[in-house]
Amino acid sequence: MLFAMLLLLAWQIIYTLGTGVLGWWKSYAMPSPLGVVESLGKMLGNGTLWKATAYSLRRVVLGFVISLVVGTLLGILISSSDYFNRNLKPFLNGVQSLPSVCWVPFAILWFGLGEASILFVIVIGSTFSVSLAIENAIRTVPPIYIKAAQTMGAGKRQLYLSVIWPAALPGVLAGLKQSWSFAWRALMSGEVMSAYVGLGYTLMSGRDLADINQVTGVMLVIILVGVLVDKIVFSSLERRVLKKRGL
Amino acid sequence: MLFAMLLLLAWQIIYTLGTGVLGWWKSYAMPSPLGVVESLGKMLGNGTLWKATAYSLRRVVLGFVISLVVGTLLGILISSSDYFNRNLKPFLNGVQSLPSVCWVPFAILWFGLGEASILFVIVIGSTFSVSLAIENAIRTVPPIYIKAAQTMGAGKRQLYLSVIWPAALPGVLAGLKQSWSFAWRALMSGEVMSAYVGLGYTLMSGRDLADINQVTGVMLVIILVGVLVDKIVFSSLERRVLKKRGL
Amino acid sequence: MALEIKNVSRTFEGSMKETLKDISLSVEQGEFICVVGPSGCGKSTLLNIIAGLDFPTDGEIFLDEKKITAPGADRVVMFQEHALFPWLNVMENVKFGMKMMGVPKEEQNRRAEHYLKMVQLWEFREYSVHEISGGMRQRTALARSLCLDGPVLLMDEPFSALDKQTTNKLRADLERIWEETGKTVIFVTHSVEEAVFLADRIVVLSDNPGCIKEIFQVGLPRPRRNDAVEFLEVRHNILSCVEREVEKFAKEEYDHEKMA
Amino acid sequence: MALEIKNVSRTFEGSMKETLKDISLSVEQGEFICVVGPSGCGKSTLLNIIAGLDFPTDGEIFLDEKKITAPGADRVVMFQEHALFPWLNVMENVKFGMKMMGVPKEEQNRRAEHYLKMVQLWEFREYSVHEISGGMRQRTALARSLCLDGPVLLMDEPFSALDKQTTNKLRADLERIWEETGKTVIFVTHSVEEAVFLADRIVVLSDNPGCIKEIFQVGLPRPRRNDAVEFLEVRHNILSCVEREVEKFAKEEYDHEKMA
Amino acid sequence: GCGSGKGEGTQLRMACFPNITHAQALVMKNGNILESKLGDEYEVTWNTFTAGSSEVEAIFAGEVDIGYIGPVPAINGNVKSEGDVTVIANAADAGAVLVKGSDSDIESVSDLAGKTVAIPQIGNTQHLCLLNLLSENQLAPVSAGGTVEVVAVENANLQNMFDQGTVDAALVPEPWGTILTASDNVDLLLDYQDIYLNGDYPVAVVVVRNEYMEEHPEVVEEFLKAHQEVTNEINNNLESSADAMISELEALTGHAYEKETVLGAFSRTNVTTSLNQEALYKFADTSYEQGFISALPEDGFINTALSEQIAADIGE
Ligand SMILES: Nc1ncnc2c1ncn2[C@@H]1O[C@H](COP(=O)(O)OP(=O)(O)OP(=O)(O)O)[C@@H](O)[C@H]1O
Ligand SMILES: Nc1ncnc2c1ncn2[C@@H]1O[C@H](COP(=O)(O)OP(=O)(O)OP(=O)(O)O)[C@@H](O)[C@H]1O
Ligand SMILES: [Mg+2]
Ligand SMILES: [Mg+2]
Repeated sequence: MLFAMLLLLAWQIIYTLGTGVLGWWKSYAMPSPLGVVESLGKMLGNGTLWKATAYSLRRVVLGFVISLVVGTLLGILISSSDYFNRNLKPFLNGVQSLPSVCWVPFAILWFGLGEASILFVIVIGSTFSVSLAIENAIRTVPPIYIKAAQTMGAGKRQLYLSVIWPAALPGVLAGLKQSWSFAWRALMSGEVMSAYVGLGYTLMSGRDLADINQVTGVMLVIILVGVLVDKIVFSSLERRVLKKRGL
Repeated sequence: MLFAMLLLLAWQIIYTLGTGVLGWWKSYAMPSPLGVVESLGKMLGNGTLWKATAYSLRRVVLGFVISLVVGTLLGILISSSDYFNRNLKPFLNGVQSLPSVCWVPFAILWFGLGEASILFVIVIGSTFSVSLAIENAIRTVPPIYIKAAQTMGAGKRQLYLSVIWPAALPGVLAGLKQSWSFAWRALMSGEVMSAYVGLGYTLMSGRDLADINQVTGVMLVIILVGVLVDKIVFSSLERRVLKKRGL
Repeated sequence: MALEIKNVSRTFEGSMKETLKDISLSVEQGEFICVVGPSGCGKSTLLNIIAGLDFPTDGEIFLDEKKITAPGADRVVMFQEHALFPWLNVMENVKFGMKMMGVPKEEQNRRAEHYLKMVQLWEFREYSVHEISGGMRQRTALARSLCLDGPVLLMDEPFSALDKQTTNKLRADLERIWEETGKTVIFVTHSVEEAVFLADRIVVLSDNPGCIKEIFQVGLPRPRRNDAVEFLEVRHNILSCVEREVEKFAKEEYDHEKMA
Repeated sequence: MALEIKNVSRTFEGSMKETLKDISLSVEQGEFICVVGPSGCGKSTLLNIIAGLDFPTDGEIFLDEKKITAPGADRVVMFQEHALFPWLNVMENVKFGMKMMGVPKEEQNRRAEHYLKMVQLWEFREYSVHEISGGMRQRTALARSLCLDGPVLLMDEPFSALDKQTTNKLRADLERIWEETGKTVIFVTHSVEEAVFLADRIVVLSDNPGCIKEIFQVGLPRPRRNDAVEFLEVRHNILSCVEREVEKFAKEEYDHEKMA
Repeated sequence: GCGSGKGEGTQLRMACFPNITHAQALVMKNGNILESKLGDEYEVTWNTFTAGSSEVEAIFAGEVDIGYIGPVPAINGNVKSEGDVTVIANAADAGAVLVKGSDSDIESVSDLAGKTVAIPQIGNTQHLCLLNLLSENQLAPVSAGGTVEVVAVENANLQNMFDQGTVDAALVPEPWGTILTASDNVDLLLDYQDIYLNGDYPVAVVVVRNEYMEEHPEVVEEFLKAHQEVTNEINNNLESSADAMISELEALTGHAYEKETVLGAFSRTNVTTSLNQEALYKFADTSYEQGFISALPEDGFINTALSEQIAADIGE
């Protein structure tokens, strides 16, 4: 909290100095804390912000869940076979580098305009990141754990569920955080594609209207959602996972 | 290689079936291997592709290197203090979720139209990912290593250089792969901002012109670069790092 | 189950020399075999190969006529380095193997309690692995492997981190369990006394390359007492055999040093 | 360096009982102290606190009048679990500490070679940690800690994974080094025989809570022989003291079991 | 911003889109016309943008001095900067058509009830035109309680969507009208002159940063002269101008247009420097009513006096 306050103060000071005394920037080119608050207030007042956030969250959560499932399976596939590991993994890394926006034509072609399209963009934007995270975490599981479980008669499925999964968990969590960010970014591209409600759409219309305060307001909302998700999901999970292991 | 060939074949078959016999798609809506090759050939012939790739690679490498430095320092900062860890880390996760495109106005405002601006977008798009990767890898370093080094008189700096860094390396590498993807994606947004040469720019102009073959061609180049970077840098580094540890 | 080790050799890639060379041994159903030898001679490697976790570069191993190719719950292993799962607590670690083998829940609890009490860790059942001492980890691993109740038990220095008194108790417990269940046990130890106390036969491995130097039949009646004259005599015989082995090894190193 | 342990207690969070309770001990410069006690009684914890890696919840420790608050190279530690760095090979691991302390390169090589030969691992100097056996890891850790040549040496069961013959050799080496350098040594072991062989004084810890039960002055002249009558006598005294301790512990557990 | 550097070389930083509605810019850039007109002591740089928003951001940041831009971003820029951006000339009029899927039963605008109509971007020129068309035909978008579903779709994706039947009609700028109507699945519904004000409305205008205008009126004047001359050139020699545009577009995008497409597009676009100010103000009003902008443009938003003067001097 204190930290956020300090940031805010610094921002106001830079704004005041930069647009006023020093004349570095035009006041309309740089967001001001007050302007952003006003813009947020307006969007909250007429309900757009709630709606946009709710829509975006639903999309990103749904998309991320699909990515988790698909990405995990793919990750397991690559880590289970040396052949796939050598051939498929670098490819995934390449595909992951593609900007989400270049999937848009394909999304429209295959899924038309609408939620399915947006979901596709999210899924394709984060799945491979999930796979890479899973694959890497699996590969760094100390072999002694796997050996131990094997000698206790663990089958392939049990090995994954009871040993590899928990052993890889800390690494997986770290990777999933990044995948979550990828999902958000893909969401933005997806929402711009077919204009409906959504934070990405609000952001882009802010840009189209040259309203830097609205852009910044939406950015803050995205950051806030990110912070909350991190605190509620990732950080708390991580803390629990690491504490148990004495890390 | 064989793998790539098979993919190509599958693609051609789907294309032929989908646009011809089954009539799912119009031939201009779906990229065809032949069309893509033609488009690539044209771009290679007039030199745009080489130039675009060279420019993009230079930008992304430079940006990524800056991200590495800044992100590493930030990552060490967060992992060294509990205060920053609790306050700054979730914030970074939020910022990382922002689409690169929303940094564009700020890039223009602060850095003008040009290489510096593009670099800024790349750096801000991947730095926090680097930090999160570093922070997480550092936090999962087994405490016994740190303890051992401390009892041998390792100072703070030595501890980081000789123990924490090598111990965290496998995790860091996994994270950096994702950061590298972030850098590429940010590059695309940066290049679209102020049109110069570059793969992102070529991609976007292909899109604007509904030239699906050009879009796909550029996508293939991006994937190829990703594959090569993965093979040459990440995978080989990883293999070396993990082999030494018997993983 | 009977175990047939046939001309097993093992050379690691990148290593200049053979770690195991031409090891052959027939172990009968219900036999208690101890393996002793200098540090680094290949005892753990041999155990790993029997467990199916490592493979011989030459030779084969048969378990009741069936060739060993993979690890399995018929050969329970207790590793030299405890190999407990850090994300489970003591009790969960002990129950892990039983879960894998589909032992019913109640039976799991019953056995876990029984063996945790035997290794004197019942009180600590809810501790995390990082919260217990080295010896406690070893005892947890022991409880885990005994719980599994497999027909073959492969143990790699299971008492190395324990004090004499605890060791004595657990050694006796192990002997009792073995007598009651008729398991086949391969037991690696660096204590000749322990070997004489427990083994039907003692295999002395030599180093460089690791091959069987001698196999002693310990004919002493059980329960054995380590202050009985016969005991001391057998111990002495084996000790001197092992000692020569170690000395040879030490001398080699020494020669090296002189030459260097 | 002299070490003054003053009323040290340690209770872990989440643990119901005190692990160490009111430990006080004055160690003179150059003294060789052995700590024995049942598994889990707090030996490693005490060593960690002296090393500055753990902190007492009560009490203080002084090293030459200076309060210990952090780890430092004046107290070299050899951990119970080898704590070698998996990204370095044997030689690099041994040289690591010297590097940290800024020992000149040549001197590093000289000492590393000397101690690696002493622990008979010179041949294996380029092996990775995962390529050497448990006992070899322990010996590498021993070489690493001896290389550092600190005034205080804290050793946690340094020979537990080694066979008797290797142990005997290294024990004698350690004694010689200690005599030559006048280090202060705190040596945790679970072998009373080893303690009697090495120690000036033996501290017997009791369990539950871990406190000092008795301190024995071992008055035997050096070099000691473990078959001398006086040796056996001292050993017997201490053993019976420790035994009572372990039995008490075992009985408690037993009572628990009966009650449960 | 960094201001416009004075000193040995005065800078002129131009902006345009790689888009044929910015015809004058393409021809100018292709022939280095500004450079030769201004001479050596002036340094001319061209920045190309693919979105009006980026161009406005660049103008706000003081990185662009004179820009070709759509009327709506021009209005936004003026409103948001409280008057720091001025429209100084027109560039092109009309240049948009309403198309429909061939299979659809749409015969007139009033048939759009219950259909899905695509526009390139929310709040842009075509969107405003469509809203006007709808209200003239007593229709309204779903978002305003009506029956017409208005969706923003990138032009490049329209062909697909017509094929799939996900959109029924679209109001598209050139050259997309030409490209789409050339395919089997799309037909013309309303031609360019029937969209709005008989085609007398701007689709691209020229804006200047006021600061720059104050510091370098001479440069702005030279530019406007070039702008007028090039406009005349295009109108007089469409064929050769089209070649110049095609080659410039290819240099910028790597994609070569068919000459037919370009000529087709110009048959629906009126390249002219004279601005129907009323149309621009009407756009602003509609934007304001629709809530796309928060205020109306400042006085002095349009200042075409110089441009008109030059047009009179040089002749149209
Ligand atoms: N982090 C911790 N949290 C809770 N309890 C702990 C923690 N670390 C150690 N203990 C407890 O402290 C006690 C003493 O542990 P310690 O490792 O000092 O024993 P030890 O005497 O070295 O035993 P061993 O001979 O088996 O190595 C044990 O009962 C252990 O459970
Ligand atoms: N992965 C490997 N690569 C190369 N050499 C190896 C590898 N694993 C083991 N070795 C070598 O094999 C030999 C035997 O190792 P092993 O662990 O079987 O010894 P051990 O008899 O169990 O010794 P200890 O009593 O010290 O545990 C050692 O010299 C070791 O260096
Ligand atoms: Mg071993
Ligand atoms: Mg201990």
